[in-house]
Order: sequence, then structure tokens, then C-alpha cells
Amino acid sequence: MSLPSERSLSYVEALQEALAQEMEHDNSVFVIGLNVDDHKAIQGTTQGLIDTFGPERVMDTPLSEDAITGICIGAAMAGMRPVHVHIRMDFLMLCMNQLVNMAAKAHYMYAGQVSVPMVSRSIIGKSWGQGAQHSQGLHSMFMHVPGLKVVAPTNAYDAKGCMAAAIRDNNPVIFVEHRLLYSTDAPVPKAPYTVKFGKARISGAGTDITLVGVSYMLVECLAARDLLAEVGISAEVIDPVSLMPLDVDTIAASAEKTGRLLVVDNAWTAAGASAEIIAAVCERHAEKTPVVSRMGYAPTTCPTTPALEKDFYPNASTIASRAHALFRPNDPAWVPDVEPTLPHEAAFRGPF
Amino acid sequence: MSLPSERSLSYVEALQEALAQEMEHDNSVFVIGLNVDDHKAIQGTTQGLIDTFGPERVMDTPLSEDAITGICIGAAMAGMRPVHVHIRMDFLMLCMNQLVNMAAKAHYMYAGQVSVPMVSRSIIGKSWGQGAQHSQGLHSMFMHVPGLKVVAPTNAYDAKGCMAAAIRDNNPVIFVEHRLLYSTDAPVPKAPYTVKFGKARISGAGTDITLVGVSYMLVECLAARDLLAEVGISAEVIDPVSLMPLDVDTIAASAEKTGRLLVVDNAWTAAGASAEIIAAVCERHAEKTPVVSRMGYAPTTCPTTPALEKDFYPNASTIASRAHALFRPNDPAWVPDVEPTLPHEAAFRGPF
Amino acid sequence: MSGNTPADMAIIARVYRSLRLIRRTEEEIARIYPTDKIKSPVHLSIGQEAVAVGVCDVLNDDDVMSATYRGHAAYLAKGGDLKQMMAELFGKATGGAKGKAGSMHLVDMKANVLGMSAVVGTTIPIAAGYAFALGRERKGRIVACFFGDGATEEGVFSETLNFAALHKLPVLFICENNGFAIHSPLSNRWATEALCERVATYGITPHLLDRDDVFTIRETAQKAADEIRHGSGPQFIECKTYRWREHVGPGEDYNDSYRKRADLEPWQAHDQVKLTGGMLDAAERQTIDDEIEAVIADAVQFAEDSPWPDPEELFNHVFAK
Amino acid sequence: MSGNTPADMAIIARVYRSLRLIRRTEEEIARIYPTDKIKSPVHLSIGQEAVAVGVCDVLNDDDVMSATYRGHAAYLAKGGDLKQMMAELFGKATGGAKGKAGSMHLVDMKANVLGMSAVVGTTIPIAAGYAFALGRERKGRIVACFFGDGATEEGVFSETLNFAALHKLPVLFICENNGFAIHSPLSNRWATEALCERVATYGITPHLLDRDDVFTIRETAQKAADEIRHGSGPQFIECKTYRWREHVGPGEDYNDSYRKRADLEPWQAHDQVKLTGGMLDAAERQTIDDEIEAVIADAVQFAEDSPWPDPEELFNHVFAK
Ligand SMILES: Cc1ncc(C[n+]2csc(CCOP(=O)(O)OP(=O)(O)O)c2C)c(N)n1
Ligand SMILES: Cc1ncc(C[n+]2csc(CCOP(=O)(O)OP(=O)(O)O)c2C)c(N)n1
Ligand SMILES: [Mg+2]
Ligand SMILES: [Mg+2]
Repeated sequence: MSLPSERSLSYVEALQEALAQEMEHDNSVFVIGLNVDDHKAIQGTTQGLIDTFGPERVMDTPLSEDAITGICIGAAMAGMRPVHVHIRMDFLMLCMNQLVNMAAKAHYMYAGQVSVPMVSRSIIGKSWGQGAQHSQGLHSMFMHVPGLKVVAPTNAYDAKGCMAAAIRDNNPVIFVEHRLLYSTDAPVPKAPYTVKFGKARISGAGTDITLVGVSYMLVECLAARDLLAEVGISAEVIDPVSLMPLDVDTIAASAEKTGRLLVVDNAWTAAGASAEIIAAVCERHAEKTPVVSRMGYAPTTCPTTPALEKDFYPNASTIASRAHALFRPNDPAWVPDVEPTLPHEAAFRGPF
Repeated sequence: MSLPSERSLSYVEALQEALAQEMEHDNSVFVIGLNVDDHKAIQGTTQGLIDTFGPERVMDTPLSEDAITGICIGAAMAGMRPVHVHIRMDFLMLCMNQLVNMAAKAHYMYAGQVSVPMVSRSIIGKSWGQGAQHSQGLHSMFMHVPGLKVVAPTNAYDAKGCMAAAIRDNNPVIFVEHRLLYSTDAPVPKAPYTVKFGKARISGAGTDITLVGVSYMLVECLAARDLLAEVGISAEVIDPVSLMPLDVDTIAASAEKTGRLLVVDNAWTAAGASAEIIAAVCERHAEKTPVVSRMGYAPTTCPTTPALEKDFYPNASTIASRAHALFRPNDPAWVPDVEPTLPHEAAFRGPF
Repeated sequence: MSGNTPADMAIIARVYRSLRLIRRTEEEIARIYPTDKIKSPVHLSIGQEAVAVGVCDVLNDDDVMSATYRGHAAYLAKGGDLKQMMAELFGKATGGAKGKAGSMHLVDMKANVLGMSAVVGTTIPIAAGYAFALGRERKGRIVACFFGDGATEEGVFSETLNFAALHKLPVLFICENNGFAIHSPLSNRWATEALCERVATYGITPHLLDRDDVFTIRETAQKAADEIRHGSGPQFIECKTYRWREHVGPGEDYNDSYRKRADLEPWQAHDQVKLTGGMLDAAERQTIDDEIEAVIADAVQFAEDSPWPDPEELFNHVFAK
Repeated sequence: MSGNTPADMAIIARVYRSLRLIRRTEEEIARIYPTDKIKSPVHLSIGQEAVAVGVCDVLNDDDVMSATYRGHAAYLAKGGDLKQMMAELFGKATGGAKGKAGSMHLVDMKANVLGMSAVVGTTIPIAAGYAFALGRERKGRIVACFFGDGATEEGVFSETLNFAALHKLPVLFICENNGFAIHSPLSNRWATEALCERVATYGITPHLLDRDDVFTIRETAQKAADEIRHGSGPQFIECKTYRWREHVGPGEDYNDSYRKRADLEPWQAHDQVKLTGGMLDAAERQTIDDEIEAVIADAVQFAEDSPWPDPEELFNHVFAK
């Protein structure tokens, strides 16, 4: 973040502040989800809200994700602005019918007679044995369906601004968080502000290759950029911020400039966000398409044991290695000898 | 189909024959789903099965797609081979939790101690006011998740062979059917046979541009090929048949040959099968990537009125027009003046 | 409904008009259908009108109603605009949803008719969510939520009952039990018929009506609605009724294997449109009937004369501003 | 369980051994946890052992058991392999799932322990589906399906009850009602506590146990299992119990705001491990205790000494051959 600001907040604090400020400024906003009102407060992201706004606006729920999603849709049609919290994105699979068949379609199907201003917060888990069912990044499923917006901020500044924008948006927004971003800090202005959807950020300028990092993979791409610099490769790192709408212009312009595009998603690649970004860029370059490549989860289910999990995810080292191969195709393969896991990740012990 | 065969069957008859033969040859196979046992017999695809195999193997169900999917998974783990029928693919959104979090993962998560040999049949609707919730092709969501296979046969021959293969497969298979393919005929051998997943078909050879047609769009691509021939453009039309596994080799080889790739999906393009196919092909051609383009559903919800629905779908004419623009970029745009809807589609009146 | 007081007579006339309007509108839809002017599936309520009419007659204008793809009856009973409905079925630009909804997704927010859905059960939590908002509003408005017997088999129904009861939402659930889900009988779908007993275990007051007598339904709904307005929390009506026509489409299907015409007869014997009409004197009834014919003819003409939506309309309303 | 006959004494000893094995195994897991050798979340059953033990003690080897991410107790009670379990928690190649499952997805099909799931409620229909297959097999085998109070709020629970009752599946549902979903009390989640009454409306025989007395649970399960084997269709046990440790992790959390240590005391007062142990003579008990310590030490050693899975293992088992 290059934006000036006195203070720095963690991603968690930034989300909490956005929620508190939006609830303050609009009575129709409420937070609903299992355990949003407890002492753990969703890792702190809902801290204190119950005390300030009371149980009518900070609601614990039964384990009924399908119905609660529908209830949020109905409340939204009636003019409220629900923020529905899911402690893992994997659980959104229980909400697909309401999100895909009703939330995404209501405004269109009813020709504008209703709108559905709601936010579905969902956290992607990683490491510490999250395993098969607590690690999935399923954002591409939502990118696929017209009527839904999908945003995946990667730093505290965007977390606050995107949450405010999502809450004020008159459409259903799938808000993608990553558990390992929660502890990261960034300068965050105190005053409320919004981050516009559909505008990507150049998180690190470069000339030789374009790296697009989705969600947590942005962090790995930035680390890969440092590694690449050591071998004289200048990588430009782009953070899409929002996946739907997607800022293809910025990515395509960078790829045009560098001639190489490596998209790294915090998800599987098959029919994923990485496929979309590459297809969208290639469609634009009838003449000289850039050299393109994708990285993401291994094409397997996520194993719990760290012995296997470490190879399930791309990391700074494997990203740098792939980027090197794309930039210097004729050189022997290069793998930087660094710890694959970043320090704050290695330090992660939960809480779950 | 170039395969020799005395008789011709409709897509519906081919599916029915595959089900009957597989149930005959393996007692563990059973068909389950709402109304599979009634006089309409899922448009005829389950015709007579109740009489031959009885209610224990041809089971009507409550409207409980989520639980029935889990029950199929459990039965499959115990050695049975369920074929779960959904009269619209849109309803699979109710099954996502079981399909994505359990069916796709069980074999891996339990390190091979169980497997889940089941088939989820789902029909994509089109025209006659199917509208927002009865028209979706959501196959890309399943392509995204490791552990699931996805197949979308476009003719009666493949319908029978893929159904037999899907039932015999030891993994969960999402079987994508299209309502408007049901009345189409093809030569179909009487003896049981399987069509191997992961092998695309060249449905029509050509040299100037490669058209990949997914599900019903294969039919539109073949019609577009005829239109293009009239203006001296030779299109090669490819039917992927199975989407996961996906035969990238065949598609890439054709695109390499023609230098142009237009993928037309019976679904939205964003993070869809068309994005996957284009990304996979482009990743392979570091040197000279083909000119690529996608077509699919308009980026809107599907409207019911034919006045708007006609522009929601690609058709032979719009496909030919796009292909022409890719092949002769410097020519003025060309739109063949033909009825956008194919005769058998125009004739379609339901039954719903 | 003794019919002895003028007030009663007014109610009878109003109820009859509503029943008759629905019956005739759907008969008209069935008549037009073979012309292919209605290029979309229609799920007719013929025979089931009394449930919608009995309940909606006691709702206030600012109360909200939610129904299903089989929603013509509820839509009209709540006061949904007939012209817009007919134009919507014809797929015209003047339809309530500009032709984007068709018969299965009717909506008319001006009449507080929530949008309907073609995916069974999906509207149940949405209606509850709307009631949740009305509850916060504290103006005594309620939501009446209609659905079929099959919808109660979806997990979301149970989840919604629990949430609605837990938070005492002002919602009246009405299950139109016509005994079938497409062609599937209850015996293939329900372990027992103790639906009302089940609903009661959530602390929701159930009302079981074994015949669709319109005035019994009306009195039941009246009492339930009053209590809900005064904070009773959700209540539930299960009303047995019968679908006279095929599941989808304009025709009858008594020659199909799943039911016999004899099954229809007892229901036809107490046809609520006829019986209620019989409570009025011939002249008054004739006036109503004539007015209804005119209104329907008008609506059909309106639909016929209306233009198709412009091609650009395809891209409107994907996202709300 | 009077304890007067040798048969009774044998049962008491067996039940005690199972209770004690689970308690000590989990205490050991909690002891090891801070060393980070177990790099995955653990949901301990300490305090709830009696439910799993009471039910599983009456199951035959070829009966099948299904449980949740809080599954150590049920896994061991059904005879799941301890060494493989410990190695699985350590993420080693010798784990029951080669380290791919961890604590939340334990499985041991050799012992007819179905795979567990970290998504609440997901195993309920799967257990029913397995029972569906066993029913077709007609050998009198049954499935015991454990889940928590929170799982009953998921729609799939209601859908499964209906289907299981409709088809008289040989399944025994057991709800371990420990009063919490993470930190959320029943009062935030249940409109009423009439769960057993609700289950009964499906035609499923319910059994409500307001304390987790292991022999009461065992007798209840015995009777239910026998009836299920003889075609009664599904039965349901709701057993009140209490989670002594934090929701996830090795520690206690009585200083957190959501409950007090005083809430624990009545449960500790009838600690089933202690009480059952007290029914044995000291010597016999000592022998069992010693043997258990040895078995656990063995398992931990086995896990310690086992190798990590090879990198290639990541790509195995994506698809079944
Ligand atoms: C979730 C879902 N599953 C299946 C269908 C197919 N379907 C359309 S109408 C219908 C019958 C529903 O029966 P019921 O709820 O009793 O309503 P009725 O048609 O009798 O009014 C079914 C199964 C659907 N539309 N949605
Ligand atoms: C579908 C789903 N929603 C939410 C969660 C988060 N979660 C994990 S454990 C748990 C508590 C479940 O409570 P209960 O069923 O009573 O089981 P207990 O933990 O008390 O044994 C929750 C909500 C989840 N894992 N799955
Ligand atoms: Mg019905
Ligand atoms: Mg609990």
C-alpha cells in the first residue's frame, strides 16, 4: 500500500473496523452467522460488535447455512443489509442453491423489482491440518454466475475498503478472506472509505514477467518477486483485488509489456480464476499473445499432513522457479534454496 | 459417428438402453430420483426399468436432493452403484456440499479405504421458457474439483457408451445431458459398450479454424461449419465428450494446425469450461499461440421470453460470424442470414 | 360464513370474485396455450384456488405474500396485476418482469407479491427473511408463505421452521397439500403424514384442514394472522387440496397411470367456486362474472397488443445500481 | 448392570477398558499437543466417552459405525486401530489414511469405522446410505450413526430421517447433545428442545437419556439395535452429555465467557470412567490400567518412529482405479 496513513492495522482489525463503521452509519446492516457473538469473535473480526450493537444486529445462528442464506436474501429484499459469516469457504457449498439460484438471479429475474444487498464472508483455511474440507478456495464457482460479485482483498487496507464497498453494494457479494492474511498489517485510515471493485493493483512493478496472485498467493508472489530479483529477473506483481468484476485491462497491459503472464491462484486451476484470467488476456491479443502459465493447488484433495500439504500449495520458491523457466526457457531449471513456507505461516498454530 | 451399426436410436433410447443393460449385468446398479418410476419416465430415459427391475432398483424419492446424494454416496461406499437422476442441472446446487465435500474427496481423504462409484445425471434445459432456474449448464463447477469426473455426450452413441462407462467407473461422475439432444438420433450398437473418458472426437474435419462445442453447442458448431463452408472457410469441429478428464492433446493439435480456436460452451464463459480449454491450449504453445476466442451464454441470467432468450445463446449463425471474424479479421463482419434456431429446436414444445 | 349479515355477504362476494377470477383466468390460459402464444411452462392451480383466496382475503395490502411456480392463484388472490401477469406469460415488455420471469417467477412488489421460484422450497427461507425484516419494523405486517407438500421434504423447510420459531418471525406458513409432487404420491415421499405434529415440535401452532373449504381456510387464517400480528410467532396451516389439471401444462391427465378421474370427483363435488357462487343471488353473481370476463379479455388483449422487449433488455438488471 | 454375575463382570471390565482407553488416549494427545507433533486440530471427547462406549459395546464387529470430527471416542470404542490413529494424528505414512485425514477424518474400514467428516452433518445421509446397502444385503447388519446437537439443525438431518424412516433403514442415530456448537448454546440455536418428539413424528422410535450413564446407554442401545436388526426401521437416541475440554484443542476453557467451571462439576461428579472403574476390584482394574498405558505408549512410539509419507503420495487416490 502506498497510501499515506498514520496507523497500521491488522487484516482482522481492518475488517472489524469496517463492520463497526458500516453498522454505525447504516441501521439496516447486521452481522449474522454461527458464533459471531462469542468471545473468539471470528478471530476478532466481529470483536465488540455485540456490545455496541446488541443481539438484534449481531446474531448467532443454528447450523443451517442454506436457510440462513435464504433468510439473508429475504431480509435484503426487504431493505436490510446482512453480512453472513462463514468460518470456512468450504461451507458455502451448503449455500449454493440460494446463492446461485436466488441471490444471483433475483434482481434480473424480477426485472429490478427487488435487489439483494448482502455479503457472504468466507474464510479460506491453510496449514495446521486444515485438510480436505477446511482449505478450499472456491471463488471461481461464484465468478461463473452472473449477478454475483466476488472480491478477495489481500491486505488490511483493501480488507477495510472492500468490506465497506461490499456492504454498500446493492448486489450479493462473495467476500473471500484467507486465514493466513489475518495477522498481516498495513496502513489503514481511520475514516470510512471504500475500495472500488474492478480495479487491480500493481503491488510491485517489473518488466520481465507479470505475476498475478489471487488471495493469499499475492503474498507468495511478492516473495517470489524478491527471489527473482536476486537472479536479475524483474517481476511485476498484480493483485486483482476483485475477481468479478475483473480488471482485465490492467493485467493485459502488464502482460503486453512483459510478454509473460503467470497467474497463481489460491485454488485449483481447472476452470478456475487462473483459467479465466489467462483466457481473457489471450482473447485480447490476436497478434502477439504473451507466454502464459498457471499455478494453483495441486490437482488433488488437500491432505492434512504437512509432509504432503507443503507440495499441495504453490509457494515463493516454486513460483520463482516457474517464472524463471518462462523467462529463461533455455536455462537449466532453477529452484531458489529457501524455506518454502513463509515465517508467519510457519508460526501459525491456529487458533483453528 | 462413423461406427458401423444397423440401427439408429434417439439419445433418450440410448440412455435407456445403457441403464437397462448395466442394471441387467450388475445387480449393484440402481436408479434413484424423483419420478424415475412414473409413466413419463424422465422423458423416456428410464422407460420400463421399474417393470423389469422393480421398485427396489428404480426408486422414486422425496424432494431431498442433499440427503439423497449423501445416501447415494453411502450406498456407493458399501459397494452399490447408484445413478441419481436430476431433471435439471440447476438442482445440483442443492447437492454441492455432498458432491464437493464428500463424494469428490472420500477416496482421497480416506486414502483409498473407500470409493464412490456413483453417477449424477443432470439435464440442461433450453427454450420454451425454461428461464433463470431451468437452463443452467454448471459443469465447470464440477470440473474445478479434483475427484469428480464430468462427461457431456452430444449424440446417442456417446450417450449410451458414456453412461455405461460412468456406471462402471469407480468414481463419482457428473453426467451432463441436454434436453434438446434427447430427440436426436445416431447409429447405436445393441451390444453393451463403453466410450472412454478423456478422448475428444473430431466431429467434422477442417483446416482453417477449430471449433470446440460443449454439450448442445456441438450441434450449433456443426451447423456453423456448414455455413462457413459456403463462404469458403473450412472449420474443424471438436467434441470434447468428457470435460474432466479433458483431452487437451486433440484440441491443441487441431488449434496448432488451424491456428485459430473458438470454444463454444453451453454455459457462461467466466471461469467456465471454455476458459479452461483456452488456458490449457495457450499454456502449451509458448511459441506461436493460436488466435483464441470464447462464446457461451450471455453474461446475464437466462430470460424466459423468446424475444430475449434467442440472444442469450450462441447459435450457428453467431458462431459462424465469430469464426469468420477470426479467420478474416480484415473483412467486414459477416452474418449468415439464416434462422438462428435450428428446426428441431424451433419445434420443441416440451414436455417440460 | 352464515351469509346472514351484509358484512358476510360482502365477504362472500369478494371471495367469490377472487375464486372465479383465478379459475377463469387459468381456464383462459389453458384455452390460449395450444396457440403457442404462451411460450413457457404453466403450472395451473385450478381446483386449489380456495387455499390462496381463503388466506389472502385476510391479509392487509401491506402484508406480504410468497408463493411458488404454481403461483397464479396466490398472485391474483393477493391483488397482483392481471394485465402484467398475462403480458408476462406472453413474454412481452409490459409483463411484470418484462418477460424475464414467465409464469414460474411471477412478482408484483407493488401488491407485496414476492417473486416466485421454479426451484422447490427456495422461497421458504426468503419469505422468512422478509418476515424477519418486517418483525424489526414493528408495524404488525406479516408474510404469508405458500408452498406444496413436496417442498416440506427439502431440508431448508425444517431449517427455516426452526429459525422462524426461534426468533418468533411474523410469518404464516401454508402448505397446499395436493398429495403429489409431479406424479409422485405422498406414500413415496413421506414416512408419515404427521406434518402438523412435526411443525408443532418447533413451538409453531399448526392448523390441519382436511378439505379446502374456503371459509374454513379464511377463518383459520384470520385467527392465525391476528395472533401473528400480536407476536405469537409463526403459525402453520396444512390444507388438503387437489390439483385438477396435469402437473404442468393446460390439460387433464386422468388417463395417465398415476391417478384416476374417480379421485377427482369428491373434490369437484365441493368445488369452491361453484359453492361460493351459489351463496350469492343470481343477479349479483352474473354481474361479477361479466365483470371478470371483461377484465380477463382486457388482460389478454393487453398482452396480445404489447410489444416484445427490446434486445438491449437482455443486459438490464444483471446488477443493481 | 448389577455386577452380580460373571457375565456382568465381563461386560463391566470391557466397558471400563474402553472408557479408560479413550480417556487416557485423549489425555495423552492433550499432553503431546504442545510439542506440535500433532500438526492438526483435535476435537477431544473427554467427558463424552460413555455415549460412544455404551453404544459401540453392543455392536457386532460387522456392524458399521459413523461419527464426526470429534470422533476419537467412537473410533476406539468401535475397535478402530489405535496405532494407525496415533500415526494419522502425527501425519505419518502409517496412519490409517497415510496422513491425509488427520484427526478430523479418521477412518478404519477393517473395523467398519466409516470415514469421519469435518463438515457438520455430512456423514448423516452417508451413514443412512450405507445402512440402505446393508438393508438390501439382509444379513441383520446395522449402522450406528453419531453426531452432535448442532448437526440436527442442518436440513440434511431432517431429510435423512424422513428417507430412513420411509425405507425402514437399519440405522441407529445417536445425538450426543453436549449443549454447545463451538461456544453457541442450545438456546441460540433450538426453538425448542423437543428433538425426540420431532424425530418420533417420522415414525422413528426415540430414546431420550438425560444423563450419560454408560450402562443405561448400553441397555438402550442393546434394545434398539436388536429391534433394528429385526426390521423396526431406524431408532434414535438423544443423550445429554458434556464436553469437558475446549471445542478444539487440548485445553480447558472455563475462563472464557461462555460457561463456568461450576457447569462442569455435576458431570465430573458422575464421571463414567471413575464410576465404572469403581465397580471392578482394584487388582483387576490395575491390570487393565497398566495394559492401557502400555498400549498407548506403544502407539505413540509407533507414530514417533513412523516415516513421513513420500511426496508422490500427494497424487495417489485422487481417482479410484
Ligand atoms: C429442488 C427441486 N427439485 C425438483 C424439482 C422438480 N419439480 C418441479 S415441481 C415439483 C413438484 C413439487 O411438488 P409440491 O411441492 O407438492 O408442489 P405442487 O407442484 O404439488 O404444487 C418438482 C419435484 C424442482 N423444481 N426443484
Ligand atoms: C456445515 C458446517 N458448519 C459449521 C461448521 C463449523 N463447526 C465446526 S464444529 C461445529 C460445532 C458443531 O456442534 P455439534 O454438532 O453439537 O458437535 P460438537 O462439536 O458439540 O460435538 C461447528 C459449527 C462446520 N464444521 N460445518
Ligand atoms: Mg404437491
Ligand atoms: Mg454439541
